[in-house]
Amino acid sequence: QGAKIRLGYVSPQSGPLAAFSEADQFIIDGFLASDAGSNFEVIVKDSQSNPNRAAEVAKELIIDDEIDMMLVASTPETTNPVATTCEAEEIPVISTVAPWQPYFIGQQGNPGDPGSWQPFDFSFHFFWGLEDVISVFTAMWNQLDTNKSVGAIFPNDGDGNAWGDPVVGFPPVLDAQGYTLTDTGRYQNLTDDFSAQINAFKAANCEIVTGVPIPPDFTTFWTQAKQQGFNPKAASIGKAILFPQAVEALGDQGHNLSSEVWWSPSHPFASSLTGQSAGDLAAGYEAATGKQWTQPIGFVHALFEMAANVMGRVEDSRDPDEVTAAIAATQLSSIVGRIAFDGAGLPPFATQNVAKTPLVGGQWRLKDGGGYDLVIVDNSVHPDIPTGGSMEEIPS
Amino acid sequence: MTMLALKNVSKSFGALTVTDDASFEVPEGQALGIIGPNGAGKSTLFNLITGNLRPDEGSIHFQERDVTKVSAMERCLTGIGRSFQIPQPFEKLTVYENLLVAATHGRNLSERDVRDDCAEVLERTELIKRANTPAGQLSLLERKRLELSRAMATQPKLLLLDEIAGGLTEGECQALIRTIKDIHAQGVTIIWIEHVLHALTSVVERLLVLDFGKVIGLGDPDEIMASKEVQEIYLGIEV
Amino acid sequence: MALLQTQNLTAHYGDFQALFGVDIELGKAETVAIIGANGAGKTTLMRSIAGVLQNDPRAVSFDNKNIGALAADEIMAQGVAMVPEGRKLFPSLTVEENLLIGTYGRKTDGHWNLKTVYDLFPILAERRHNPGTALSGGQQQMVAIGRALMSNPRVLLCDEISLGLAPVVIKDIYKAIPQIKAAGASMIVVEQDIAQAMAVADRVYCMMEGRVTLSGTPDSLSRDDIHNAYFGANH
Amino acid sequence: MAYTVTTQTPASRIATILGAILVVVLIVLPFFAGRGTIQDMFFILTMLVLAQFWNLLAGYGGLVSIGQQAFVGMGAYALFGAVILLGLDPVPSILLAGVAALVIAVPTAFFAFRLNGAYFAIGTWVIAEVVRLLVAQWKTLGGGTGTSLPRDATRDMWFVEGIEEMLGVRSAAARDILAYWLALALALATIGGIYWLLRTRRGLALAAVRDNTEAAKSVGVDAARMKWTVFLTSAFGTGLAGGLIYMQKARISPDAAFSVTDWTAYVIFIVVIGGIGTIEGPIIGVLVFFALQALLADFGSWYLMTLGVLAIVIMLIAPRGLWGLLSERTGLHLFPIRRRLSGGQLTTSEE
Amino acid sequence: MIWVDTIIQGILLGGLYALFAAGLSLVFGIMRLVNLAHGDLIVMGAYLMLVLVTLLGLSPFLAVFIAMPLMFVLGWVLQKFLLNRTLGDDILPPLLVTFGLSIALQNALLEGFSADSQRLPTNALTTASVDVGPITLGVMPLLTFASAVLVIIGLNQLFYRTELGRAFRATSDDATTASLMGIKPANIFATATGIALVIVTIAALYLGLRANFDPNIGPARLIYAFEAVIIGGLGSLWGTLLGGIIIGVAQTVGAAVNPEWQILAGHVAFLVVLLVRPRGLFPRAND
Ligand SMILES: Nc1ncnc2c1ncn2[C@@H]1O[C@H](COP(=O)(O)OP(=O)(O)OP(=O)(O)O)[C@@H](O)[C@H]1O
Ligand SMILES: Nc1ncnc2c1ncn2[C@@H]1O[C@H](COP(=O)(O)OP(=O)(O)OP(=O)(O)O)[C@@H](O)[C@H]1O
Ligand SMILES: [Mg+2]
Ligand SMILES: [Mg+2]
Repeated sequence: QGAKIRLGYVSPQSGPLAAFSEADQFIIDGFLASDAGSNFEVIVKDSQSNPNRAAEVAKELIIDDEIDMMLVASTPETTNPVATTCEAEEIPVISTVAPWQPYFIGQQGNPGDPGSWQPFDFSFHFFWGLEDVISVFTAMWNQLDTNKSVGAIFPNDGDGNAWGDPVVGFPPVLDAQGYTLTDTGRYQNLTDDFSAQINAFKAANCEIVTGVPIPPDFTTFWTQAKQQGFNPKAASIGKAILFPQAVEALGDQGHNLSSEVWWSPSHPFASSLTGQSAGDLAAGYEAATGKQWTQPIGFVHALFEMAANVMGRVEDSRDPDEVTAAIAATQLSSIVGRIAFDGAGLPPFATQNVAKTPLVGGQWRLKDGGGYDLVIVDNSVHPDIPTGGSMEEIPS
Repeated sequence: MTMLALKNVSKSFGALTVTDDASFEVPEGQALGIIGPNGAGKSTLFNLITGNLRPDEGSIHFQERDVTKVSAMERCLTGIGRSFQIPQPFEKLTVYENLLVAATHGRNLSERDVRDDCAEVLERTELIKRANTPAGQLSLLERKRLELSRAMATQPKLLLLDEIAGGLTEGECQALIRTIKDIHAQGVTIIWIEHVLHALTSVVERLLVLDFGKVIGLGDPDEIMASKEVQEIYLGIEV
Repeated sequence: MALLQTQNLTAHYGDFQALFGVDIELGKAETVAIIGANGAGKTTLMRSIAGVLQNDPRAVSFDNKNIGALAADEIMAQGVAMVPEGRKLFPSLTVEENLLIGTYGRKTDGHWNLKTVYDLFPILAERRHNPGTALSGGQQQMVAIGRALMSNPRVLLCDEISLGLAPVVIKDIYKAIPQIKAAGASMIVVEQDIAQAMAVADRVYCMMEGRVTLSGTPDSLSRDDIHNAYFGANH
Repeated sequence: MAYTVTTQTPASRIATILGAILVVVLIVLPFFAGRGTIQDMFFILTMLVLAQFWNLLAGYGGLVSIGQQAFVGMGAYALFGAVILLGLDPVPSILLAGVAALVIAVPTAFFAFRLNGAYFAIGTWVIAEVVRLLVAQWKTLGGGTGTSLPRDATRDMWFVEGIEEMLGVRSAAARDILAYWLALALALATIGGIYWLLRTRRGLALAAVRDNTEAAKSVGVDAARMKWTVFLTSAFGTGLAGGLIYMQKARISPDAAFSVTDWTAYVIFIVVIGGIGTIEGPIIGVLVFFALQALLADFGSWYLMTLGVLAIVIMLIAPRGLWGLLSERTGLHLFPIRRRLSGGQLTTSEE
Repeated sequence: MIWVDTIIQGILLGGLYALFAAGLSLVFGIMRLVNLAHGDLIVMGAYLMLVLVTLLGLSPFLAVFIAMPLMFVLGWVLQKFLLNRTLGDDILPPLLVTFGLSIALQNALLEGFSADSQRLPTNALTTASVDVGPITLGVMPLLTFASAVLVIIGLNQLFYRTELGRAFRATSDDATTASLMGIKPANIFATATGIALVIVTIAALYLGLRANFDPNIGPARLIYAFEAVIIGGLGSLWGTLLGGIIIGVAQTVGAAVNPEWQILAGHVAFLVVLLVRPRGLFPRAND
């Protein structure tokens, strides 16, 4: 076939989530320049960080641009509307950079009723899940000497509701591991005051804080916590401190904050597309843009590795059913680790649509000349990923 | 029957008392004239009667029913029609549509039912040629005529006219007088505020004099005009 | 040569034409009265002169300069102050502040200042810290006149300063006019109270329906002339 | 000779014929147009409905609301609730969406009618925020996360199978066509309904109240009831549109469904660009808005910047909108409402 | 004790909201202008200071003094050449124009600074606290509150003690009559917006020091600011402070009950106040 294979790609290039998409252009350029990439045409659409818009552009890609497959990345606010649209349109879609629970459960009609949950026919997702982040976080906390009292700030959004979910979220696991959890309830994003939470954490004598706030909210929380004399030994936070700029915004107060690490230059994986190592890819990005590497780089790259790999295994890229079958049969060693929809580490309902990638824990360390480095401090679940140090307490 | 009765009505704007303990009655079918210097509170009295303003004290009775708390809209429906001293046309509507609003809503009828009535009113007030002109484009005199026409279109039992004769030529004035006499002859009760005294006195049967919100005279027009008080305050304009 | 003059002045409110080619003149140290029925266009004329309404740039001249194109504040700065119809005090300002604001656009060392205005209307000194709107109508009118005087205008436009006031109060206010004249201002006085107007004016214009229908000195106009011009009867 | 009243003009007669042809073309559009066109048309039609109702509210009723997203969101959530929790079919649930919007419109009006002008505008905005925050606590419908329509419900939707067979298309396309036809019906009913309203004596009363409220009351117009009628009607219609829009999107979240930008700000933009206080204005406005989006949306923030600047420029140079500009120049009205009296003494010299 | 703490934290938060609202209150009070871009202007002020801080290596507390005159000029120009043309009885033109301004500004910032969240450089002061009995209060929130009070006092002095303030009030009462006093309403309005943007700069300082900002956070703050202004009553600056405090306290008390109700409680407080007093707590006599 002479015509190129058409990929649609939706990501939040503008709006509050834009930091996730900073490396998009770099990666797509690299993909198209690669051998496999030369068979593809990539049509990129901006969700403007708006779920409405994400669904709209997904439809445009399917209907006007007649794409063969959809790729989508970054937060349930982007992946879910796009995946739902593709599912309805019967177009294969691969998504990433959203924990699988908010992705999977968030697309169910009634998230509160597991009995009603159904697998998807055309939607596939690779990333880690809450169970991974919980085990990484607890492993990090276990390195410290604490009273095992945890305070949680979970917002009322896709991630927060999943993390705080009494069934699939943090509460049952922490309970099982002997932690006591103080969860005051789901606050709205862009809240200006966290005194209520801080008071509750102080009252419960929490030495650990966790949560998945958006960056401005975490800054507000953390600054107020310091102001009001609340000094936990560990703060393991998802989402808010993913990006170095967000940590730098905390001034000196970001030292030893910990976070989940999905990808880093020291991950011992290589690209199936270019053969580059993780370190090479990150270095290439830093050289090309002058910016510090960020975690989504690896996953967005892996998304295009997936596309190349899947399409390499199909006869007719325009046949959604064949493409879907090829995705389901993927066995790929990618720059983020192995991707296979074999149900490893997943509950039965999710095995069909989700593949898990490794997760480790890291801490932000203040560099001498200013700025922060992300140091991997826990690899208990994935020992193949090297650590750069061990967990330290936050200086109070 | 008493068409309208005011009992001890007072109204102030801040420190300024504009209507001061006014009481009077208008029997059905009568034409009453109101005179008084500028700012005496004549127009305010109309606003109180029509419900565009609420009195601070006292009560207003229409056809022996207390309407003090009744809204302007409902008072119109029960039969009070008015013209505004400063013409208040619906500027974007045509002259005919201005009347149509009044006739359909004021009488609660369909457009079809009132079409000929509206046209007839326009004929009587000599606005018919301007029927399809937006009211915003009318001259002042035409606006005043529109005020009268629109009030007539609601077919009121009590018609309140606020200075509609100012600035007319003698001929126009006579025509206006004829029109008002006509309406009066049909049994409509009329209250007319006017500075053009000869026009007023040729129609009304009684005259009320207002000064500083107070009723200072009420009775036969000739007697009132001859009274010393009225000579003093009102005809102060005499050179 | 006239100090202030209008030539073929027209004015519109949207589609509605309120003035049709009005010509009036005001000489130095002269007082002119403008009379006419409600809606004749007197206020519109004042507003056009004061620059509140836009007009033909050449329609108004003051001191031999065209001021028709100037904005109200610029005209005021040239020395034309207005006492607007309905007094229009600033409710958020006290009596004294209302007076002081009169000098905003024109600060001069003329006869009029806070002290001389209080001398003219002593009652205002007593009420100086009250909000302007808490005064009686006559007192409010005094504030409005005082406010206009504060800038020591060369021309003072007074729009119906007797409106809605009791005869005794009107008398009080009109008592101030000779003093204002004596301090050097020329005046245009709009009045419906013909007797008052005639008493203070050097010349009278009578308006009807947006046009000047009659003009002359008070002595030269008969009662009938005025009546006709005023009410428009017997054309 | 007796008097007669007409509203038709030669231009409007031509417009009626062209309009009828256009309607027929729109109805049969799915038989020959691609899915892209159908979806674009769905977007245009639903935005048009929202714009017409906001125009009814602000342009005719003088009620400048910036809280219409409350009704879009409420309608949408009612539809999802009816489908997911009650197991109803999505198509009839659209009616429930309208009813739900109506239900919250009543207390909203009680509150907001105490306020005027800018206070009214901000009051409605805050109320919409409150509704959004409350809905975000509705855990069974996904809370702040949002939720999707169950696939079974959308696949087995009324009429879908029929359309599949009739047009020989896949189910996804059939759903689009169904949504399009519903949107077309809603848009036609909206425009027809508003036009009808304006041609009744209530429409006259609306115009009168807008011109001069005090005078309108004095000739017997019930201004308060007009306000209620307009507010409730537009809430109902906005709710229907909200239900329909989210039936087609099949996915909802509070932030999306109660977005002040998407459902009110853009709608205001459409109405004002096109020309407020006319039926034609929103039609022109929505076409301009769509064209802009189609041309510029790929430029991300530049698109939105352009939109912002355009809003400013249009407001300054043509405050009555594009249609206002056009009809001022040409006197053209596609939906004439002016009643012209003729006959009688007018026959001799029609002015 | 927790309740006392909750209420005090709410009052301090109210100071921040009052600071957000003070400029809006000025503009809304003087010319009834509903400025939907106010929140974005605050964000822009924060970026301006960020640029100054990065380029000149200044402390934010110094940068604010350089930013103020720049913002004043911006406000003056904006009002004189754009917003003045939208004033009138109809509230739609200002709504649409400031909405256009809001999205244009947001996206221009996005183009210029990307969506990364930023923060003004912090120092020890940011997290410093003082103990008042059993309650620990942040120095920064106290400073914010104090600034809000100072801004309100300053504005009141300006309004009631200066000729300019008289002109503000007069123009606000009746622009036409004010022009008869030699006042140029267009310039008075421009000056008012200039001053409003000076206050916006102060608000931006605390916004930028307190937490992260990015080009999109303006509108979320705008609604609180409007609420504070309306609760307080049109034109009442102390009312605006009180309005901010009411919303702040409602939020912290709501959050203490359950964080789910935090923001809702602020809005509900607003609605309740308006239900009882549709013109706010301290309305002007003549509106
Ligand atoms: N809404 C209002 N607010 C404050 N004052 C008012 C109001 N309406 C009228 N007034 C004042 O009340 C007084 C009486 O006004 P009104 O219009 O009733 O007088 P009038 O007798 O009709 O005078 P005219 O002959 O000039 O029409 C005037 O001083 C006027 O300024
Ligand atoms: N703002 C306005 N908009 C529309 N028409 C107006 C406006 N102001 C005045 N008019 C009209 O212009 C005409 C002249 O009014 P103007 O106020 O100049 O009269 P006047 O002689 O001062 O009357 P009065 O004695 O009542 O003060 C009137 O018909 C009036 O209705
Ligand atoms: Mg009157
Ligand atoms: Mg006048």
